[in-house]
Amino acid sequence: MDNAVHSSLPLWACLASLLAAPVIVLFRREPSLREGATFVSAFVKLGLVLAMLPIVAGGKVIEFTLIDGFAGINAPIMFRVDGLGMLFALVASSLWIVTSLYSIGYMRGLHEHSQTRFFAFFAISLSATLGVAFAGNLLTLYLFYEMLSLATWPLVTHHQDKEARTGGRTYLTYLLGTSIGFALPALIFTWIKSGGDLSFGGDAILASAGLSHLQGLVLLLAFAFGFSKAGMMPFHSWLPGAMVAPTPVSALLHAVAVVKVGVFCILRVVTGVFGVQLIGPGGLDVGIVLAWIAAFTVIVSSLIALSQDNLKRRLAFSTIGQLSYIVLGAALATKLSVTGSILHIAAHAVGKITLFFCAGAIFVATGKKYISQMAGLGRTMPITMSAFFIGSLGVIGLPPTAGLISKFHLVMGTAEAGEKGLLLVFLVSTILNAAYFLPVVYQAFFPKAGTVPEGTPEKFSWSTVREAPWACVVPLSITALLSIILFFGSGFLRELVGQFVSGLGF
Amino acid sequence: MSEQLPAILLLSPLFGALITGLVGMTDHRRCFPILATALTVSLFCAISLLAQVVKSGPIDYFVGGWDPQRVPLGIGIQLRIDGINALLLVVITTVALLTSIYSIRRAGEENTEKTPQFYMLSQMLCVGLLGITVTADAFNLFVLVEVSSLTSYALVAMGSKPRGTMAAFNYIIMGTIGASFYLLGVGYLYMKTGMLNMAAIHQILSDPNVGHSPTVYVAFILILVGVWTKMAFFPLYGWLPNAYSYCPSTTSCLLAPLMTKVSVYVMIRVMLSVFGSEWIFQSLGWSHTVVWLACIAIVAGSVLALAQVELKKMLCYLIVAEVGYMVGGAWLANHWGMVGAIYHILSDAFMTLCLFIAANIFIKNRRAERIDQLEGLFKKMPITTTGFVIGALAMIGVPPTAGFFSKWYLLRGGIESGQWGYVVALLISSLVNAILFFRIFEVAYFGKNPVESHDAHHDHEDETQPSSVGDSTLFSGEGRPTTVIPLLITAAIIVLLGVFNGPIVEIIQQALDGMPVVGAAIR
Amino acid sequence: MEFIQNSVLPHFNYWVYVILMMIGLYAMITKKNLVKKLIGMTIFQTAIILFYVSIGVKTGSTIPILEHHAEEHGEAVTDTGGHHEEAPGEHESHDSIHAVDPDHFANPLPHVLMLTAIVVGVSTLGVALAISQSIYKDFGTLEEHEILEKIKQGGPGIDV
Amino acid sequence: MKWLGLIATAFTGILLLSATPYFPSFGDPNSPANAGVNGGVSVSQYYITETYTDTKVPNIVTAVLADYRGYDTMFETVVIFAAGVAIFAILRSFGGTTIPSHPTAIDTSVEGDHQRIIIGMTCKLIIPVIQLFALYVVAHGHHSPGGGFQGGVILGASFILMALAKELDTALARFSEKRYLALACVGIFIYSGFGLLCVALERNFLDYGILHRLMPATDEIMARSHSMLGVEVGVAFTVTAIMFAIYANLSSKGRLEQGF
Amino acid sequence: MIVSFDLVILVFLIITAAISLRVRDLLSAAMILGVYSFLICLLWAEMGAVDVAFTEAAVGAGVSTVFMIATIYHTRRRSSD
Repeated sequence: MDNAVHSSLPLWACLASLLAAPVIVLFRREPSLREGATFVSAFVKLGLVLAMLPIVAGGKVIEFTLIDGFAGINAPIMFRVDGLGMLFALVASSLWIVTSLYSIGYMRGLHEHSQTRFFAFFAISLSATLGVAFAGNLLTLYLFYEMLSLATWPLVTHHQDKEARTGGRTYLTYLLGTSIGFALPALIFTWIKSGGDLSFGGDAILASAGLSHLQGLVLLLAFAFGFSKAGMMPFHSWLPGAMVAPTPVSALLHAVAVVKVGVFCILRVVTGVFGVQLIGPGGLDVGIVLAWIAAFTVIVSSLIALSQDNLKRRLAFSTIGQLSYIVLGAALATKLSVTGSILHIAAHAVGKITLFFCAGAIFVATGKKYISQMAGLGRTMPITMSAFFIGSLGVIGLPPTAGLISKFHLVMGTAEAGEKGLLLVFLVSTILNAAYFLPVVYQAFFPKAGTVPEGTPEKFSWSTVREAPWACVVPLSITALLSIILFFGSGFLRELVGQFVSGLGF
Repeated sequence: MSEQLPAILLLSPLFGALITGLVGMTDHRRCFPILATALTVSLFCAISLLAQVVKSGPIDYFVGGWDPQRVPLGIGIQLRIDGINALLLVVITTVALLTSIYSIRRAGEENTEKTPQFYMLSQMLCVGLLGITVTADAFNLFVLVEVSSLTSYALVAMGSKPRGTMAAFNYIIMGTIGASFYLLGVGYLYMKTGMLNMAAIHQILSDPNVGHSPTVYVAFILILVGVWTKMAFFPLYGWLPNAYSYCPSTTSCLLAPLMTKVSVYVMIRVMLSVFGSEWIFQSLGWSHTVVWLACIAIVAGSVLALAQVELKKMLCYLIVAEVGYMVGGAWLANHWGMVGAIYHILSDAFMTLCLFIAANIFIKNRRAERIDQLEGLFKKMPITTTGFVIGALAMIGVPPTAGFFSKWYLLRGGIESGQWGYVVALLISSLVNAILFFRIFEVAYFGKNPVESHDAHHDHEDETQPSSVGDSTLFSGEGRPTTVIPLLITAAIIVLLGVFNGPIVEIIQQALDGMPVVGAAIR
Repeated sequence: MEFIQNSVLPHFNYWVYVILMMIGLYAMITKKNLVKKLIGMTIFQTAIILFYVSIGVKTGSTIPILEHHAEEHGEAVTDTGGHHEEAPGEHESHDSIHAVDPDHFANPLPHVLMLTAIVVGVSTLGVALAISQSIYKDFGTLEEHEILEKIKQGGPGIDV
Repeated sequence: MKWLGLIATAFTGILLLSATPYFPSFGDPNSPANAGVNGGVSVSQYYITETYTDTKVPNIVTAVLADYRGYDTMFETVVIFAAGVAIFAILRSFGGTTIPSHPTAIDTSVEGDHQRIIIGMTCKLIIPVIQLFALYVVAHGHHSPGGGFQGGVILGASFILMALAKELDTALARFSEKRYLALACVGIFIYSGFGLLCVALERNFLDYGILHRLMPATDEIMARSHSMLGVEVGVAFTVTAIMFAIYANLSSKGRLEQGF
Repeated sequence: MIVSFDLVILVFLIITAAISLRVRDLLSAAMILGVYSFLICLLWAEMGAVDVAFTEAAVGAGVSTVFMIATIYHTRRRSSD
């Protein structure tokens, strides 16, 4: 490839947090140093990612082969940074900093146990995430995907009680089960069909493999369900189950790492394995099936979210729906819809992390978990609830947040594909999104009489404000702001994504 | 001297055993240095043989100098080392060496008065296994199988557990039946071909007049059943779980990784160099049946493992399932299935070793024989559990461990030959393994009865103070360095073998070029 | 009748070996007494040896020892010592070898193999007997069903 | 179990019998095993015709056993050795309860003593003859049936007879545990030592021919013959020792005192 | 090779094998096994396998019978089947 730059930067970016893990363990007696290590590695990581940004933005890709020895598989462990990976890495590494800050506040605020383990595995998870983002072939992708599943298990089961145990079980059963049961055979089938080529560079792997319609369909679905971190129904229930984890973990799962890795993998499959031509009506026309499954997920999960009283569960189901937007966009395989999908990774990440931070902050400050208890909360926690409002706007897709940009692209892409039914799905789901978020905000600021819990002040005044610790509030403010900034500064992101999308050969 | 390496490879542990017998009788402390020296010499020989094979192709060694330039082939006994068995030699010697490190003090504790005998037997076991691997003579293979079997019967029966002795008796009966069937099969072949040398038999069998005789078919069945008994293939596995779980821990570390694997290698050797894959897959055409048997073995082994409450028993049933992997892979009748089976022999040896060492450390240090007694191990023995986790992940098939890649090749073979049942069985077993091991992880991580609600313990451990797992206590629950170090080395090997599986697979493929796996004719 | 004439009679040794082997195998599998199992094992192994030896039989042949043959040619075989008439000795023996008719001697190879098998058999028997003694020490019986019963009950020293 | 055994046995039997009609006829000199396939090389014919040229040993079985397939035989000896070590490992018990050194169970009666005397005297006469015969069998294995195994077993049997006729202790006094274990090791040492000497002289393992350099006044062929005798002696050592070891352990439950 | 001799021994072999497995007294069983070994040794000698016959006579009929009796002496003489 002529536009490839060889550099070991991706490796170091990936290792930055992995190497931090032993340091974190080493400083287990010195919480400040330990968290210092977390921060240092987080900034180093972001710095390394940013260092790669100009190269990638300049239309080049960075390649680095770590191990070239898998003769039988003919697929080295290699990194390849392109626009898609870059965007994802950028999102993940920048949000990690915020999340670290937040988790320090959260963990200290609640005097959680085993914080060392928590931070160590957090760092390892981030490494795995970046590994996925930078994966240069399907094998590397799979490898880091599995690593992420395993590294997040101790986080999900952090509380080590019965509930955590059940949640952890569901978590691993779904993730490992589907990845071994579906993704691995699909991977091997791809490998055989393509004659031993698994790399993402150049043409899509299966572009000229001569698949039949049925084979293509089965393979695509195997990948889509195999990478069940994307939360497609019917393999979604690990996500609400994993809500037992501490809130920073939920934030990590929902915004930074896990679910995004899932949809990222599906995007990779669509663009890199099949190629958009093959997915679309011009090729095997298999994308539409996936699109409808995603659409189904969107509607159903939104309806379920509407009925949830536990805030975190409501957010979880919202995530499932939002992820399916991304899958849907990818499956439609038009230029605009793929762009929208990729942008939605960033937009949803920023929005959803804000919402989770808010939920966590509310829990830290008041111990409240249920929406019905939150009436009038705007009076005591105005910053948090404002951020919550902005986050909701982002997820619904209203201005002035990044969510609008991505959703706009998605809708336009759907229109481009001429799928009127799916347009309807977008319309309905957006209404549903608004329906499950906005009442929360409305209740918080304008509670109906009689619903306000005792102890809530009658009127807002600064003296009654009892926000969560600053380490919680600052991050959520940052992310809320980020959501707005991304709206106004979306040009850069679009450029980055555009670079990538234009290389797909629409 | 380098052309004498095959002989030295075998003689070194043999002399080690003899010297142990003479010297060690008076002073038990001298046994281990002798053993370690003998095995190191062997390991060195194995590695240089591997290097030679990679560089310049298979090595033929004619014992007694009866080489074909002087006399017809098959007059003397031939040793043949190609890439596959060179790799296996390295694995056998490495495993034996690691186990010997593990046994430094354990052997003395478990058989106080009989330490020299233990070391003698384990060295003779190595002689047997190495000999089985290198020989190219069908009858010589039987003799060496008996060397390894007799020593392993004794190693199993040495323990103090009554059930172990009973298991050893069953092992003897089954082992004798297996070996006798093999011997009978060789007799049938000899009757039809007049030869005992594998290559010579192969040459004669390629003549359809001889090759299609019912006698040869029966010979093949006999050999196959014999070897299957030795490797504990599904319906014939009955002896294995008790024998391996009630024997002394050092024995189980030595036998579990090696015996079944070498038997699988014998099957592959017989298939490829005696009968030839063409004969087996094209004129016999049983590959479907055997692969289905293997599927049953895999599923049955996994399900039985799921039903166990004892850790070692569970691992034993996993061995049964793993044997199914390898038999199935070898019978997929294509190149990749065979590569996968052979690569799995190598990786499974280390995986099993890793798990057995870890399990034995658990049993020794925490008296935890049952799975539910493993609670809280992550805290108490972090290093040992790390080793265990790596072995378990390899067993599940998580990248980048060796277990993932062997499964990968096997799956490729299965998909290419269209044996979907095998593919499904493999995936089911991976999932069952995942359930099995995460059940253990959970117990080890949470404890048996986790706290009811997670509000209860928010204050029970304040991290601002030094955590309860301080430096002084962190490793206090660990086993001795002599037991933990081999475990960690094994774990490292598992990962390295996975990451650098390329060169190894290359060697296997190179060796298979000499005796290509010809697929079934009609599909 | 024809069947017997064509299939059984020319191979009667093989039929008998199969019968003996099956007797042994049946005993190994079904007998409850451990020593009986071992007796079955011995019979099983000797049956295989019988089979091998049968392969090597040639009608009208003699035992595979060349002694008398060498003497015919005037070369005393016992004369192996330090005499150093190498060239003529070599020549002599060469002559004698060319006169050796392979059909005149039984096939020696199965004999060699079976020597090994007999030795292996007795070794296995010894170890098996030792194990049965040690079982008797632990369980006080050699009957398999009683042992299994005791294991199930978990008597003293027997962990279940 | 019974039915399972019956089915398994019947199945195996039918399988084996089904191939029987295709066997070469019993005693057929032209069967593949005896004469090779389609006039190709036959190993056994080679042995019959060429043994004398190659090794100057008239007993073909001995020559094949100790030279052509000497590698097999070495491991066969290792099997025996392993059995001996195995039985030691399984059965041998040290210390524990000491039993009164005089037999009480069998013969305290006068009649028993008489029998003892008769048996004892007979054995006294017969054992030297047996041992002499055993040595003859070992030494004369080149020319007549016999060799290391047979001689070793007979020699071992003579010690067993001694133990049977008198007491185990009597035999052990002549052939103590240390001695027989050492002898077993030495036996294999001799065998593999011959092999290793060949390696040291830059020939393949067990290629005895080269040993003529070490043996005065022999050529390669005679060196083979002599070395075969050497390894047979080694085999005899091991077999003698182990046969007695097995008996000694079995007859005294591993206590090595006061067997029957 | 004398076929009639052969046949007679073979028949006796089967009989002795069956008896030694039927007899409930293990000591008798071991003795009959010795007879069996001796018969088979005769058979081999008659087949021309003198070395094998010699070994079987020494090992099978001799030593292994003694081993077996030594074990039976120290365990139980009666067998349930």
